[in-house]
This record gives sequence, C-alpha cells and structure tokens, in this order.
Amino acid sequence: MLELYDGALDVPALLKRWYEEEAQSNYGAYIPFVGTVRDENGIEGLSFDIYEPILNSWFDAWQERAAERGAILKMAHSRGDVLTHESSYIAAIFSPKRRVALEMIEEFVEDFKASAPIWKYDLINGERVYADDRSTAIIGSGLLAGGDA
Amino acid sequence: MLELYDGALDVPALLKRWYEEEAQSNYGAYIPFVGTVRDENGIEGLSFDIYEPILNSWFDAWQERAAERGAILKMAHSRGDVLTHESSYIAAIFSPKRRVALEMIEEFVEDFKASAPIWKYDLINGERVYADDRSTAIIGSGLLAGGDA
Amino acid sequence: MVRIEFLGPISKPAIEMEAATLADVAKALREDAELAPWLENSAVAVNDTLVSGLETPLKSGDKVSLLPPVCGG
Amino acid sequence: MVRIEFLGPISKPAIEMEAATLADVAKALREDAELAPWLENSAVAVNDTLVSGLETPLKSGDKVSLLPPVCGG
Repeated sequence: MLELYDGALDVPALLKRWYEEEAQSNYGAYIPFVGTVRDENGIEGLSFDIYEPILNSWFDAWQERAAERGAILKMAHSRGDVLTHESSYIAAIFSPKRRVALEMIEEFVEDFKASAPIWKYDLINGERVYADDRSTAIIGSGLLAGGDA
Repeated sequence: MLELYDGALDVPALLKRWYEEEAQSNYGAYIPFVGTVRDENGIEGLSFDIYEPILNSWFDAWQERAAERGAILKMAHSRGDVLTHESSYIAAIFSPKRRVALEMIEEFVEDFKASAPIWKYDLINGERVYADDRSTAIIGSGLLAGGDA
Repeated sequence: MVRIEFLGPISKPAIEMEAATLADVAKALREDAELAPWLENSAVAVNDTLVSGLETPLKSGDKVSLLPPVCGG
Repeated sequence: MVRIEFLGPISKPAIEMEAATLADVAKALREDAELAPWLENSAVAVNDTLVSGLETPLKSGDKVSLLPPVCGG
C-alpha cells in the first residue's frame, strides 16, 4: 500500500488504480491528497531521499491506526528528481464514514510532514540544495548532542 | 466548476480531467473527496433530486470563499439513481498551501452535507424512499410553521 | 399571484396564491394538514434566495420554494 | 563493532566503532566538529527503530542511524 517511484508520480493512473482496487470494498469515502511541486523561488524542481526501513514501519503503524477505525491508507512518493508542476506525493484514505476519512487524512498528512524519513532538496542550476528552512526535526531529535552523557 | 450528471460519476475520468486542468496553475495541493454509495440496509442504491438554482448560488459563494484564500473548488454530483458501489459525489480543492486545502475540504464537505439543496432517497425494491433519518434541516427551517404570524 | 413550489420529497404540485408577505403564504399553507410536518422542517427561499423572516414582502410573479431536510453526497 | 549511518543531507560515509551504549556513540561523534549541528537536530534509530535514551544498549552488528530534519511531500 506504500509505493515508491523514481521521479514524478502518474497521478491520474494512481488515483484510478486505487479507486478501482477498493471499488467493491464498501468504503463510502475516498480522499486522496496530491502534492505537486510549485514553481517558486526559481527552483527547477525538488529532489527526495527516502530511508525506506523507517518509512515502512512508520506507514505500517499508521495502517494499524486506520484499521482500528475501519479505514485503510495508501501512499505513493517519489525518489530523486521531480520537476515543477509534477507531483511527488499522494496519500489516500478509504473509510466507511466521511468523518473518519476527513479527520484521518489530515492527521496522516501532518504526521507525514513531521515524521516520515524523507529529505527534500531544491534543484537549483542542476544542484541539490537541502531544504533546511522547510524541514522539521523529528520528535526526540538532539539526543546525541546533549551535555548529559 | 460544478458539474451534474445523470447517474453514477466516472470518478477516474473526473479526477484526471480536474488534475490536468490545473496542472500548470501552480497549486501545491489537490484534495478530492469521493463519495461512494455503500451497500447497507439492503438498499439497491440511492437516488437524488437537486434544486439547481440554489445549489449554484451556494457553490458560487463557496468559490468566492476559496478565492479569498487563493484556492479553487470543483464539484460533481449525480442526479437520479446511483447503485451501490457507484459514486455520486466528488468535491475537490486546489490550493497553493497544504493547510488551506486540508481545512477547506473539510469545511466545504460538511457545509455541503448541511446546506446543499439535494435530496436523497434509498432505492428499495425499485421504489424511492426519502432518507429522512439521514437528512438535515437547512438552518432557518420552520419559518412557515411558527405560531408568530 | 405568487407561485409556491414544494421541492424534493414533499411531492406536491406547485400552487399559486395572492400574498403580500411570506406571512400570508404561511397562513394559507397551515390550512393543509398534510403540509404541517414539512412546514416544521423546511427552509424557505424567495426567488431562489433563502429568507429568514415572515415579513418578507412578495410581489406578483415571485417564486416561494420550500426546501425540506437535505442530504447530498 | 556497531555501524553508524548518516542519512539524507548529512552526506557522510558510514563509520564503525566499538560502543556498549548510545552514550558511547554520542561521545565519539561529538569529537567531529562538522557533525555538531547535525547532532543537535537529528533523531536516532537503532536497527531502524527510533530511540529516546542514551542508555540504549548496543551490541556488535547493531546499526545506529542519524535522521536529520525531514520534509517529505
């Protein structure tokens, strides 16, 4: 249910395949969130590094949370370069109930932004520049720096 | 941006067309909400009546609210019969910002449920049965019933 | 004459009546016992705009719509 | 020997060292001035599970990963 692709996502194909996969599952609500690279600050695009082992366990934990509410999650993300106006991220929830879907897609996307082990770089003149100004330290960061050891 | 169809929606086609319509608009977030008819209570499907003049003005007012936040809305809904596991409703927001998109899709869908002049019927043994137990009186209802005239 | 339309599940044909305000419409419709539950739970639009007061003035050609409880989606 | 991996933008090759706890790893990494800002803002995983205490025991073959600030999407 977690799919990683080199380069930009084929958004219509993913949205269609996921919809059809669950067409007979009796979910009443399907909410995909699609993230597209904006043309801003003169970038040519973005580039992504992913650490898959922890991304997978993070996603599996979310899938369990969704299951407790009768819902399922699907996610796709790009590795490497994605140009402006291309899409790098889709998160989707299927749920019997509208309220669960609306609440969980927001929680899921926000936790993804704060916790998923993915690193973003601006593509500027063909170079990868770490997007440190838009990045978030994972909760518990700084463990190795303290003066307490 | 408001599209009405007789019968079920072609969800993959709508999601694809809307995505492609805005592919160069520099929106960073695209969130469609897809509503599908659940197989429950032995229904064969649902059926819908729509009062278009007020639906259009309701939608136009929401489009203005979205524009104030740099976003746009698209919506499709079915008229008439939609069978179980078919889809009758898609609402979508495009926004430069993730937070605006996540907040507005929820507000929009909830207000749609409470205010949009659409009436739902269960299809049972080929008959339309008004879904009064799931319907919501529009704010201000009862004006003509009061003892104050 | 104003025209009164009953939307969605009310399933009653439109009627026409003389009315100077929405209060006149309310008074006439309350005489129809079958309409009583719908009057309780319906919103009212005049010329496709929702209204909130019985003093709303009406003129010949106006359209009054009763909107019973909704459930789109 | 435990293996220390630096993920994403830290762009430093993995190293190996003797360490009985995460505190030993911390002590060794603090000697590398270039790493100081990353130690401040990185989370730490042992064998791909995030950990929160320096007393975390390590054994030979363990993998310690430093995860700098993230930004998926």
